[in-house]
Amino acid sequence: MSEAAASRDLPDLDTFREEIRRFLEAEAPPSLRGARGGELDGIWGGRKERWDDKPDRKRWLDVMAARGYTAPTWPREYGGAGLTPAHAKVLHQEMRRLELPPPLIGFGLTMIGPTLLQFGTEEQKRKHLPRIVRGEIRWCQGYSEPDAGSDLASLKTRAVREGDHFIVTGQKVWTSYGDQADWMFLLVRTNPEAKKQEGITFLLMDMDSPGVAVRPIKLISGSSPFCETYLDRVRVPVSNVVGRIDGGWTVAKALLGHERSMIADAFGTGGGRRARNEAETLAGFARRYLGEREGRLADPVLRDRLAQNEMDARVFELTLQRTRDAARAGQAPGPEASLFKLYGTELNQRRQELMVSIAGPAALGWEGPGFSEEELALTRNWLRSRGNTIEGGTSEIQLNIIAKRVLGLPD
Amino acid sequence: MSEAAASRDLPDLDTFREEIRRFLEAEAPPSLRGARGGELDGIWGGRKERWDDKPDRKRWLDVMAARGYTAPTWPREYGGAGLTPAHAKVLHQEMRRLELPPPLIGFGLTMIGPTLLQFGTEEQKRKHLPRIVRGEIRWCQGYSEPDAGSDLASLKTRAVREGDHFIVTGQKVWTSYGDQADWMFLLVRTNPEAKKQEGITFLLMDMDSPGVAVRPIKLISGSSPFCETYLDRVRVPVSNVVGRIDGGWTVAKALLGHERSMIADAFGTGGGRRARNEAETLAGFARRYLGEREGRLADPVLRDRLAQNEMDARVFELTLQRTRDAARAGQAPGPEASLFKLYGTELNQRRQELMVSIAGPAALGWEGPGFSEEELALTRNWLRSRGNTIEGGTSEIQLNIIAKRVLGLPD
Amino acid sequence: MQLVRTEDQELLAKTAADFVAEHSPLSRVRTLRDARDPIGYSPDLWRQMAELGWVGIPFPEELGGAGMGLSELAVVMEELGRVLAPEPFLSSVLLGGGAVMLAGTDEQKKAWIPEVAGGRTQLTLAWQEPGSRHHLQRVATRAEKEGGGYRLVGEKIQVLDGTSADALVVTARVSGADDDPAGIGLFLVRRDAPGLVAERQWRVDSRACARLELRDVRVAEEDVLGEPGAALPVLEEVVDRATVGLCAEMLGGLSEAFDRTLAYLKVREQFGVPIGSFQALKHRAARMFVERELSRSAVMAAAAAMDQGNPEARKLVSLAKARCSDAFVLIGNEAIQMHGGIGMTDEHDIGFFLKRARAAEMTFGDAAAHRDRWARLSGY
Amino acid sequence: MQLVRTEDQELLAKTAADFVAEHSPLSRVRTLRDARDPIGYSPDLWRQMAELGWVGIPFPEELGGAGMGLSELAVVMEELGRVLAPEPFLSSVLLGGGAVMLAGTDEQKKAWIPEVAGGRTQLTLAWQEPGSRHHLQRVATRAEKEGGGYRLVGEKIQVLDGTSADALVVTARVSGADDDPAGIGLFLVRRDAPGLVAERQWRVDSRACARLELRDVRVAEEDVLGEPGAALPVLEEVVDRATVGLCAEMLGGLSEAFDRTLAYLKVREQFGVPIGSFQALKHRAARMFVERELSRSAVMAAAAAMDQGNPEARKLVSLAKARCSDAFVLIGNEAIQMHGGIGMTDEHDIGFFLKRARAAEMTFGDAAAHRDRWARLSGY
Repeated sequence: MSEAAASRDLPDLDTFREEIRRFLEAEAPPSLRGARGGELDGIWGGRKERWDDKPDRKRWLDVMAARGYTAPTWPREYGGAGLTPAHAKVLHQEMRRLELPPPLIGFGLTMIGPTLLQFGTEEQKRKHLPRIVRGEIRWCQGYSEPDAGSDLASLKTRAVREGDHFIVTGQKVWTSYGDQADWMFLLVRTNPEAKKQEGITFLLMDMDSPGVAVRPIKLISGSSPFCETYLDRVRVPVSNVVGRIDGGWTVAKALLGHERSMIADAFGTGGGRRARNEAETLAGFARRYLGEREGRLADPVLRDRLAQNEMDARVFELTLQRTRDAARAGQAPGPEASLFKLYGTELNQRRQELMVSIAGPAALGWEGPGFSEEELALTRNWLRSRGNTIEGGTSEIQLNIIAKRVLGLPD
Repeated sequence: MSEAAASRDLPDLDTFREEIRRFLEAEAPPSLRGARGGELDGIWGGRKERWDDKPDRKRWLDVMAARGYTAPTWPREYGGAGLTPAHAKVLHQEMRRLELPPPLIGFGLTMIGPTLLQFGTEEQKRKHLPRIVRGEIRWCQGYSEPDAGSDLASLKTRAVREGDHFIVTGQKVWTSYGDQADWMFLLVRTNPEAKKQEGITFLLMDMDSPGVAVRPIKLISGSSPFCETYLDRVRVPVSNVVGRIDGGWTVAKALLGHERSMIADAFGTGGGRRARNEAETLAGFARRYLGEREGRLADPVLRDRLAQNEMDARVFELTLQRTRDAARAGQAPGPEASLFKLYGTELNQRRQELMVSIAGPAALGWEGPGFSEEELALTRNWLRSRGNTIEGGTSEIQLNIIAKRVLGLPD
Repeated sequence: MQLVRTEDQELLAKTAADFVAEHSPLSRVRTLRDARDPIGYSPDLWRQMAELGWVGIPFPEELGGAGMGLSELAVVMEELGRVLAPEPFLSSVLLGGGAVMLAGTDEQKKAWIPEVAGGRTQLTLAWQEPGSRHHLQRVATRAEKEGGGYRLVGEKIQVLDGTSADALVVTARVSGADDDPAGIGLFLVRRDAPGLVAERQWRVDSRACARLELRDVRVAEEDVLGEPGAALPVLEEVVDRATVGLCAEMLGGLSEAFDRTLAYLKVREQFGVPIGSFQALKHRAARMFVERELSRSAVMAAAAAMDQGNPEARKLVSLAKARCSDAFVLIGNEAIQMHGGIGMTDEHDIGFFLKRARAAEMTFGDAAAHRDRWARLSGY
Repeated sequence: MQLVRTEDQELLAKTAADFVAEHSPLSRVRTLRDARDPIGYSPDLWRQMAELGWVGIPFPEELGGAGMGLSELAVVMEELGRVLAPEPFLSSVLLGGGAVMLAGTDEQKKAWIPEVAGGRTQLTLAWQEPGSRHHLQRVATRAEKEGGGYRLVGEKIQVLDGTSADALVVTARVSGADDDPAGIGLFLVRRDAPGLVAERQWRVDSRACARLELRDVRVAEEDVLGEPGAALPVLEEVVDRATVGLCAEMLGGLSEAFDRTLAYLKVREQFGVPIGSFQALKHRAARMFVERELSRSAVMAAAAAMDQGNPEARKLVSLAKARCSDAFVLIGNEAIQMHGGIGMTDEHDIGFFLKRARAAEMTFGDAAAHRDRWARLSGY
């Protein structure tokens, strides 16, 4: 069903809003209202999810999935709700009004789902998309490899064809929630003779396949959702290839586009608003450690840095808003996603460093005693923030992209 | 005469010190004692010098030149004093004791002289060195060209041989004191077919030759000692080639070595000490514009920047001292000239910017009224300092050199 | 608050860009400077700008203006800022005209604004004094009551377009110590007032300024603006509005300096390749691009907030001024560095941008001053 | 002041480097951390270091030391700092031992120093309290006179090697408000003193620290160090000397982090070439090199000045601490960034340097605190 067809079936926006309102009032578990719905609290679903102690979340997922509202704009035949963007916006507004968390989050919805809609076979779409919508399968991403890093296309994981299967051997790294996921979408090298980007294939792989081993990665800041995934002669049906064999780079790049807009989003509305809310508490934080003098924060040099940081956060938020406003007005967006990735991550690093400077020796804790929970989190957050300018495309890569694609500087 | 031979003729250091002391007491014009002897006050000599209103300077030059003390370590047969470095140091110490200015300064002594001693023919040495020692000829350097910049070897000035002469046509830029100089040493392209560095020849040229035109360059900070030099079919005898025809790059590089050590020197003892003396007055300067509060400089943020700047200057000075101490102890010098050029120039820029920040709107003057002489100088010095990281090898070039030669990073 | 230009604003920008391209090359600044032009701008171009309606943009229609906002004025001033155009928008429209609009009586407005909006009369504001830095309340000039009017004694410096203005709004103190927030008044002084000596000042950016001596200058009752003694809040509002205009000019200037440098990076060759292919320069260029984009957001937000009376407006003005100051100086410095030796010569135009960057930075408070104001306004 | 190592110092550096290479890999830090080792260092290595004479370096020969200076100790601590070696030079030799040397009577020195210099007894200094930051005079712990001795009540935090020390020099206040420069005393508290509770603290850099509770801890007359109430100048001197040692450690750490990163830049390939061939990284590496060189000069000068009683010594200590703090954090950050993802893993060693950089920065005052002290000492 085309979007136009879907929209013909839909009530007008005001009527739709009324319906949604009634539906949510009736079906949304009251215990979830007012929740903030950040990543840690998110409902990820999947085979490994244990719902025992959270029946309300399960019910919330189920009632929303039944109407396709976990993937509101996906076509109805694949389990989505077939909403227009305008209708989907109404849905989100009404959920936000009740402060309801998303009924489902994860890479299925944000990354592999849109990719399958664009590149998947009919069979792949019918098999995977409804299970994503219902939260039955949780996905992870198998792109990065230990020796590849910023040079993604230099990946080495090999897939050798044997009849109807590929035999996959290699190692993936930085697999977020690899230990929680049921399926992985991954890039493998199917033609080692071809030029770097040309011998790569995009595969879907069940994590329960024999030969898959997952090991969580500890970071300098402590435990993390990242994993290493070892693949030892894993058999993957050829029917699990998305796009063309040896043509995976096109699919991979499109998916990276989804990922970038997701990151930009994270540093976008959410990130911007978060930055602002935190800014409102940062002065309070500083006051506790530095005290006041003549009604002002006592340390004028740190005060200057604090103002700088708050102002950087505010102008960043304004720039995100400007991009959205321009897009809404149908104008070409000025600043690029690379700008947001670059500036947002560095801003967060400067903020963490500032907080460490403010807390002074109290920012040195790793575990109790003698440090408050907040202080211990401060240390970990500061260390964790060092990764922001590496993951999801290093700052160096973002600068390269801006220089080349935005400014047109020569190679 | 070899240095060893020279040193055999010389009295021991204590006796020599006595002699010098007596000589200086007797011959150094009392009016010059206590002078600071900076570049602007320097005695440059040359055919265009007008001595009328400064007979003492002329006498000081003459008595020193007569003994070869203007070029103390040069061999006696070329007009120098043939002193060992140890004896030369005694001479300088005694001059410093009476706060006497150098009897002569200029590119003859520091650049072309040492180069001729290394590469010149016997005829060239006999012709040019004594005239340098006596301050009769003032030299300038013709290296830079408008299109060359950091890529010195891409110079385009052509020299075509016609019998015993080269016919030189082209343009030189950034010729310091080109309008004051009598002779120029310059690089010309004699073989346009050869690889970039291989077709270059090092020439000596009389600035009075027909076809030479000099035009002073105005900078963003106002007038400057720099000139553009236009060369229109200037005839230069082939006997004025230093080193091999087409082999000038070797000579040029050696001379650049002399230049770098001169710049390092400028940012060295002199620069370091100057930085320190200025630091002692910087707080006073700041106090005038910002005032005091509770016995301290009133603006704590600028106070922090001021301390940072003073501390940067001090640690720079200590690093210069460490290099000298290591050299004296016969150890390999750690930091390189490039480090001093890079850091010294940026330090000066930060200092100028700080002074502008301190003076605020008072730093905006170009000419009176309403601005003090000091304020007007501040504006000009700030603007002039922007050139520090460009002239004598840009900061980018220094960073390249450090990365390649010191750190061994690959191309 | 929408951070996107309306179609009308886009049209205005286009008109301004076309006008600038046709009539106002950057070389005008050099010509006026080298001629030591006493007024430092082109009355002919000013008249044309008035005819285009730009001079009247922020004034109400009933007073001869266009009834538009700072957002529209910012669009025009950005384009003019690209070529460092010296016409007196800042001084006459925003400072002098702004003071009359915000502090004047209906009679005063009727007497002055239509003339100002039409570009026929030129005003300015004289607030800065030796040592006052960016502190608006530091006023040593005294105003003594005399009959229905006042007698002014003092010195003002760096008064924008102070030698060409037909009348000057002068801050002077009717009571209190030199640093007292209370006690400040605004007084309209006509150019031919006895006792007023205006002397042209020559600044690094060659923007026309004047030093004023006020030697017992008499101000008649009808030329007193607002309540003498209570002018500081109005003065702050006037300067905040002017700051938005200045930021728009700065945005234009830093954008132009960046564009010219970017173009140079693409054509200038060293070691056989364009210098823009060197990664270190690429990364620095990308950082400048980021600063330009952030500056643009800040300027648009400040203008919109002022137009809408947003309670956060003053903070956003400080945000814009701090950001544009730092970005303009950064880009001004990098522009020269990346141009290399030629960038240091007076013959090349790129140096004009750094000079203007510094002058603009020091006008209405530098970045540090506005960070401090942000902190105060945020309660810390 | 000569800023060049003597031959003896070079020899000492060589010996220390060889020892480190043989006995003290960086992995020791990890092993001790993962084992949650209660004392956090190797008593066996400490004994060997004492036998090599390093522990006694700054103590007089007549008290069992080597009669050398901070310059020599700095040479050794720099080499140990390269591998973040956790042995208690800072706590026992410079802080605890330093306090006894500078404040103690001849009897006290004779009783303690030979044991400390021989590595058989371990001291430390307990000065930091919750909220005291880097302010030495902020002491809330009270010392009440009781007979010839004192009774101590209070809390101390981040006491270096505080759970393994045989005795702790504790700062406590005999009079005055919590922030008063006067009224501070130094008291030797033995580990087994009733009322002393020492609890191991776990810091980000895994350097062993303790939180102390002093619940009516009695200090006998012979364990009072110096004149109670007048300790601040001595305390400052002790901490300044320790700061030089810490800076030497930091110099070692930042040098090692730089060297490892430089090596990685040469071998790690991306896009078919070593990443060290990218100009942007080259330039940043060159900047790190400059910072390392400047840091080295500052540390050598501070040590020499302290050894010679140079009147500028305190300023030079602040210079070194500010410089090393900024340089170590810069290099620690860049080291991780240039290592990329692998640098963020706990499995890779490079992260240890950034953790130590922060911990060292926050010990004895960060860069901003020392800039402020430089300004005060310079009279502004």
